[in-house]
Amino acid sequence: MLEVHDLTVRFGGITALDGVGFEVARGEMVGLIGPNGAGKTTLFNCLTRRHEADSGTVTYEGRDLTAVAPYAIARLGIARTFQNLGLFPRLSVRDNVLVGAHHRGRAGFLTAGLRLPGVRREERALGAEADAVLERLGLTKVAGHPATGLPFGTLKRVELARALVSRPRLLLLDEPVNGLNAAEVEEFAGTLRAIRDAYDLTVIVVEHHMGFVMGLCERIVCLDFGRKIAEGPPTEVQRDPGVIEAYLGTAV
Amino acid sequence: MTGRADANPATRDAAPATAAAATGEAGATSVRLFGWDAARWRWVAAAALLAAALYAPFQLIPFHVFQLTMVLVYAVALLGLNLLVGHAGQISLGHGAFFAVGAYAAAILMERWDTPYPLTLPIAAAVAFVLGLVLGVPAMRLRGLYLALVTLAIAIFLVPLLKRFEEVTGGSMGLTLAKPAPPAWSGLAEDQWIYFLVLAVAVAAFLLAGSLLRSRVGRALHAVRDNEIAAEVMGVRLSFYKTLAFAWSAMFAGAAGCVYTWVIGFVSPDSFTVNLSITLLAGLVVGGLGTMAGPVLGALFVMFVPGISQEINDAAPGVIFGLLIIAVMYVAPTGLAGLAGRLIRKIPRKE
Amino acid sequence: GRDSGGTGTTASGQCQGQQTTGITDKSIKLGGIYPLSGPASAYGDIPKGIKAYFDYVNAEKGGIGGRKVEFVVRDDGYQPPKAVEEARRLVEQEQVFALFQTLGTPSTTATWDYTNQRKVPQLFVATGASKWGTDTTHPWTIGWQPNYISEARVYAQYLKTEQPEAKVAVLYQNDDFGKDLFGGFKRAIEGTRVTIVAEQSYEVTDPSIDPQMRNLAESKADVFLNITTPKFGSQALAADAKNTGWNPLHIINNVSASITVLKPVGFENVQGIVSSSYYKDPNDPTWQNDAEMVLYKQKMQQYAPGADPNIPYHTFGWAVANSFHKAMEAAKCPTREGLRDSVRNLQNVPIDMLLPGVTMNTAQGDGFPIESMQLMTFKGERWELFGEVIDTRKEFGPLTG
Amino acid sequence: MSALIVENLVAGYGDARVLHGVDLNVGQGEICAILGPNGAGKTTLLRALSGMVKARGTVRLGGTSLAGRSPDAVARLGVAHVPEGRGTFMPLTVEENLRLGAFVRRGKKDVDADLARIHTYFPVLKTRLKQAAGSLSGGEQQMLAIGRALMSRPRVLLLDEPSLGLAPLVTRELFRIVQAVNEEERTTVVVVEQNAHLALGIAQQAHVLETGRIVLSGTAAQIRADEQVAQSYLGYRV
Amino acid sequence: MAGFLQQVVEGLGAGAIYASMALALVLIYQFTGIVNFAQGELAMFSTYIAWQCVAAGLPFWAALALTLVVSFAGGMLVERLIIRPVEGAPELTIVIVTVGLFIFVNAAAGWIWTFLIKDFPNPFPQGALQLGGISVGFSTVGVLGVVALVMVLLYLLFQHTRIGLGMRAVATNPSSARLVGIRVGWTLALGWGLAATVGAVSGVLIAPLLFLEPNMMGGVLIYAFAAATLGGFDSPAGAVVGGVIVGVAETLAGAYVGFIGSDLKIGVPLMIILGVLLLRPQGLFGRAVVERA
Ligand SMILES: Nc1ncnc2c1ncn2[C@@H]1O[C@H](COP(=O)(O)OP(=O)(O)OP(=O)(O)O)[C@@H](O)[C@H]1O
Ligand SMILES: Nc1ncnc2c1ncn2[C@@H]1O[C@H](COP(=O)(O)OP(=O)(O)OP(=O)(O)O)[C@@H](O)[C@H]1O
Ligand SMILES: [Mg+2]
Ligand SMILES: [Mg+2]
Repeated sequence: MLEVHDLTVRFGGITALDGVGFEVARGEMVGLIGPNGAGKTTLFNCLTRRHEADSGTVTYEGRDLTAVAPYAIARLGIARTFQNLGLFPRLSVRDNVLVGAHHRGRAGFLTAGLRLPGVRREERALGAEADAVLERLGLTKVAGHPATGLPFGTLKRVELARALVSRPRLLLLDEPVNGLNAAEVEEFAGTLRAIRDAYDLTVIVVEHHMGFVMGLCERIVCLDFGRKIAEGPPTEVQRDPGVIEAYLGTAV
Repeated sequence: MTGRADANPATRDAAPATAAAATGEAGATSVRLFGWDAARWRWVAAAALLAAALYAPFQLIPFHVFQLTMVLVYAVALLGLNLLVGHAGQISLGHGAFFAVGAYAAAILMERWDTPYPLTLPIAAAVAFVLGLVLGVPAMRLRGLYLALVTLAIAIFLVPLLKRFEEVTGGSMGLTLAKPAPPAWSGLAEDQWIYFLVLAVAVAAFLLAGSLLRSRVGRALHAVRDNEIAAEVMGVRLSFYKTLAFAWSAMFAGAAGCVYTWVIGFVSPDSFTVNLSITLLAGLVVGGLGTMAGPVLGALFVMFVPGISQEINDAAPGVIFGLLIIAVMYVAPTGLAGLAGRLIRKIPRKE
Repeated sequence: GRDSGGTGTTASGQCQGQQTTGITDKSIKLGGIYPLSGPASAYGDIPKGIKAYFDYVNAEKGGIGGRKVEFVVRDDGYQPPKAVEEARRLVEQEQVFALFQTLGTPSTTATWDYTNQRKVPQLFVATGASKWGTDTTHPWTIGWQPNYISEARVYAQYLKTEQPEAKVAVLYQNDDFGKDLFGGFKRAIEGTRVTIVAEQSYEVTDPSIDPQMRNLAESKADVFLNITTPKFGSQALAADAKNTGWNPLHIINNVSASITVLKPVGFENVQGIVSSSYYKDPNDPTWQNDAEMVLYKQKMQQYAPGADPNIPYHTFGWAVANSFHKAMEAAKCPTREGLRDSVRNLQNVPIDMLLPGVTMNTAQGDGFPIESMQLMTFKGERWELFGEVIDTRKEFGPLTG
Repeated sequence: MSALIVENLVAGYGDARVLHGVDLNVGQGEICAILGPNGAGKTTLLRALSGMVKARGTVRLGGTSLAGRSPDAVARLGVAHVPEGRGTFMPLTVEENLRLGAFVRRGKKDVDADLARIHTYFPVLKTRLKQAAGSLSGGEQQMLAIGRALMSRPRVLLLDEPSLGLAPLVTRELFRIVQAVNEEERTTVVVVEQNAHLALGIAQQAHVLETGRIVLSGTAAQIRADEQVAQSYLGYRV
Repeated sequence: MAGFLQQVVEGLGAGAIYASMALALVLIYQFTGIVNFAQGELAMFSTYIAWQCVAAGLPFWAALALTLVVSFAGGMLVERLIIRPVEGAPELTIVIVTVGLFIFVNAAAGWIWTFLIKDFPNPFPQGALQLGGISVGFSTVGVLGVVALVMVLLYLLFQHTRIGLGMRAVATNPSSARLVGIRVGWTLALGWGLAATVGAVSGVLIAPLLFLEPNMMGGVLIYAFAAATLGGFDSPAGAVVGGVIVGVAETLAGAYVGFIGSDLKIGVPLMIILGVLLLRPQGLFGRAVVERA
């Protein structure tokens, strides 16, 4: 489904990604780990066209992603969450989520302004879907609340909800269980599994919470200084000396 | 005859609101009212306001009708500015220019081609829209302060430009035009007729902007305002929304400029100096950014506060006007609409 | 009624049917519109002189024909839409008898359709545009000061006789005032050997006119016509003085000819410049012992204690108020129609604050009360009038639109 | 001797009350862990201590009352707060960010020495000194925030989820550093942390906060030992 | 050629004026993160104070020193009384407060000193330097010199002092600045005080060239905005270079581009700015903001 080949990204003198390549198959759940500053978020940014790659290719469902406009990524079925939140603080939680459905709507300035029947129908349909996702993630109670002033953990879930309403096929999660306690992490892992099945998702998840990644993912890719240093099933990767040395410190 | 053709669509737009006014007033006597949610309340308030607006011209002296007309003109302009600044988060210090373009488009059409005035509205709005689109393309690349200053520059440049093309614009002497005359069947005085024309335009504009903002498009604009990067990742095409927000915003300002010409019957470069642009932005912020009531409150401020300032100190009204702007911002940092909202929310808490 | 705000009153008897709104046996209510705020606020001093005059007449002369004058001043910030609003406030809410002065061509143009429709006199508007006199469809509106075109004719006339081969460089303000005066000058030199070799305009929003002056200097013209408002007048004078390589005959228009404009530049730098005038400059020692000037200064002190009588705008206000006084007294009926007819039928009415020999004259088809000016040149610390008072009507024939 | 005494602390945002009377007593040189679920008010508690949100009740630092003081006044009294969201000065360079941590201190030499110390704690930062802090990765910014707090040589260090976004290796290292600083400089530490295991590992006392109230207090060892507690409050399996 | 160079010199003179005001704008933007519309009016007010001192018989330099002190205090006072109550409000609210302040100060100056122009003493000698057929006024040289000096001082303050660092911290993130112990209120007041002082310098430099009256700064402010935008709002050097470019471009366009003429010449710097910003949205010398998701 996704093929990353020899991807390199530089910022001035810093090489954030250095010839990274890997593949993700449909329906897989892949973990992306690596020390701070290894280039994980940068990789996500490349997949969502936030950064230009200096070299290398990214192929998604047979299509060259580097030629796609940033806003068109969502339409291709790629959605993501942000490491340090990327919400719209003044919008309600429900509206935040509805923005996720943006690319699925058709209403333009004029049709929306005139509130044509088609627009109303579309609004109702997307609204119902958003409500369903909010319900599923236990956010119904805060749906009307503006996104500022909610606890961090809740906001992370709002981001996930927003990504889900966009009906993605590939979901990129950047440190989704940040700031959750052990019980909450467990719960989240359960939710994620259920969602993956329900929505038929392929997931790449960046996380430093080893319990979560190792328990959830079928395959792990480990980056260090922008280079892939290991790839394989969790049991293998956590025993990889390179990974232990650079990232884990001790075996988990 | 032309008057009737123009009035019709507007009254159709106004119809649902008037119906709501009726139910609102009926409901006012019932006790169930306290169970209504905020959205319902807003409808009631809007409907009551509209009812009052329909009744007012028959009660007021023509001068006050004229003042209300001007409030509506400014409200439409501020509505447009609000779309851009309050909702899309792009600052413009040059909206006086679009207002002027609308005003001049109407004036030139009437003066050179004897266009019937109802026709000038769509054309003026379209001209402003296209200009907004053209300027919106470079503007889209700029942000915050830089955008504000470039738009300010546009407003400044407009004045000598209007003077330069004297054959068309009348140069610094400006153009004087006949005001729309009330059709005989209406039985209205000129001021009342113009008032209703402008009211129709204003109601249409507010309904248009209102439903625009409650839709996918409105959410996309808000998303761009709050977090561009996230918005783009969610599929919002920044260039499209920013440019169109600019163009639509310009269009409302242009429409306001057009009806301004109907009301005042005179355009000249001195009517559209930078001052106008800055006053518009100040009015909007004072009224309340990103709210529906903001443009109306802002328009009231722009219209009436200079007069009040002069009552207080006629040696230097500017001293008082400046202080009043500052004072409002102290009391209501998020604008008068925010203040009103806070006061209203206080009421149920006491019960 | 469908077209009026509150019903006006009408007179009976000889003046039957004529409007008496705003006037009783004991009072007259007038309204004026000036920029008291915003960039043009300098003109906000004019109503102070007017008020002082009316206060003086009310207190010491029993008013005008026994009627105390009430003068309501409104601020339009030099914005036409605001002027429309204020005109309507004055007419419909304040119920004034007449609009006595609206300031500025744009504000006056924005309001005159309204005043004429409502048949409200709009007197002695404070702008020198020629249309107040040439227009025939607005009988209720009339100017006062010499119109800009007439002033331009005075300078053209002067050049024709003094420097018939003059090459002229012109600086003008890019608005109705500058264009009217400049246009008038161009027309007046048509067919003569006086030529314009360079012209530069500026916007009132420009911080400085130095670049324009630099360009004009390149032309090496031998006459410099300075068509500016006070601040820019001073700047142009200073720039001319600074440039030792270019020493043209400097003609400055009346608007900027006040001593208050010249003084900051330094009197030594403005010797020999030429201008024209029609009313007395309070700063000019020539009028030190002039009876009217003495009265003016004394009454200003008494009735407008905060205001500096040396500001020429105050003097202007005093003179125009005095003109109203005379026109009102001459009215056959104490009605709006009476006043309208009176100001259109002034015959050699002397106004003491005007230069000796300058009087007010109007007639059917002549809507310019003052059309005479006198040339003057600056010597030492004062203007010296020279030549005869030039009645432009006589010299050039009546002005038409 | 108590370094930090909190009694009946009540705080919230606007009309919404978040903390309903919290008591704490942290001894000089002690590490105190605050645990609790999402939205319990842990962040709000730290904000109330450093003056970022208005609070009622008693907060005493040594002999001084902190109640009603502004955050800068509290900071000048020697309280350093690593806030939720990291509070990076985005356009400023990494070095400037670090130096700002030492803003209230005089003595360029000491500050330079401390800068060097932070470099040894977080070697990545050293290679990024002239880079705009906003361009750092999430974890690097977290290190920067902690480094900035340490630069002030605080008497009391308030850490809000310091391990957020840090790699496991760095997280462990971080807790070692906190422990070292605490031991060497007798710095009092209040740490809010989701990784209960690590936090309890270095803390002397611990409190569990739920919906704005402390529902459980004890020594770190007690809390760690009590499996029941761990299960029900922390969802934490030993 | 000499004519052309002379025009350039003329543009430099105008540019120096814009640059001096732009410096004050850049300063306040650096220290408070807002655009101050009242900056020019405060400068004008300071200039009146200097004028009043001179009129009262003080020697020029003493009057200047006194004015700078008064302006500094006045700037701090303005921050305390006018800006402090809206601290923390949305940025636009504060900008509009400065618009209110603009209107207030302008009207107040007119009320106190009337709108008649005042003659302000020129600190630099009359006359001009002759350089191969081109004359460069001593005023131009003097103004440029002072502007350059102020620029260097500001640069040093921004980049090489603790207080400058603190001020930048406050402008970028006030709540974090508080957490590291910076007295945000005082720092902002200090920023306003300094900006008012720089403004006063600029007013005193400008007044002898344009004559003093309440609207003296209105036109200059627009050009100063243009200059700061062009140079980048966070760079003192940018302000100066921007000012000079705007001044020279405007003068040359007015002189040599026939269609533009003197009425449309203001369009020229505007086009330059638009062009520059489209290529470099942060201005010539400004630093691009790094944005990370
Ligand atoms: N715009 C930029 N300019 C300069 N350097 C950058 C920029 N963006 C990222 N970097 C650098 O690139 C490196 C990779 O960053 P990235 O955010 O991808 O790391 P990460 O693997 O996500 O780390 P973390 O786990 O801490 O989030 C970092 O060292 C960062 O400092
Ligand atoms: N800025 C704010 N404005 C309004 N309410 C807020 C604000 N910050 C927090 N709250 C509310 O206060 C409550 C406690 O939040 P707090 O951030 O203190 O929780 P927490 O325990 O730190 O949670 P987390 O583990 O998610 O960080 C929450 O219900 C939240 O909605
Ligand atoms: Mg990352
Ligand atoms: Mg928290």
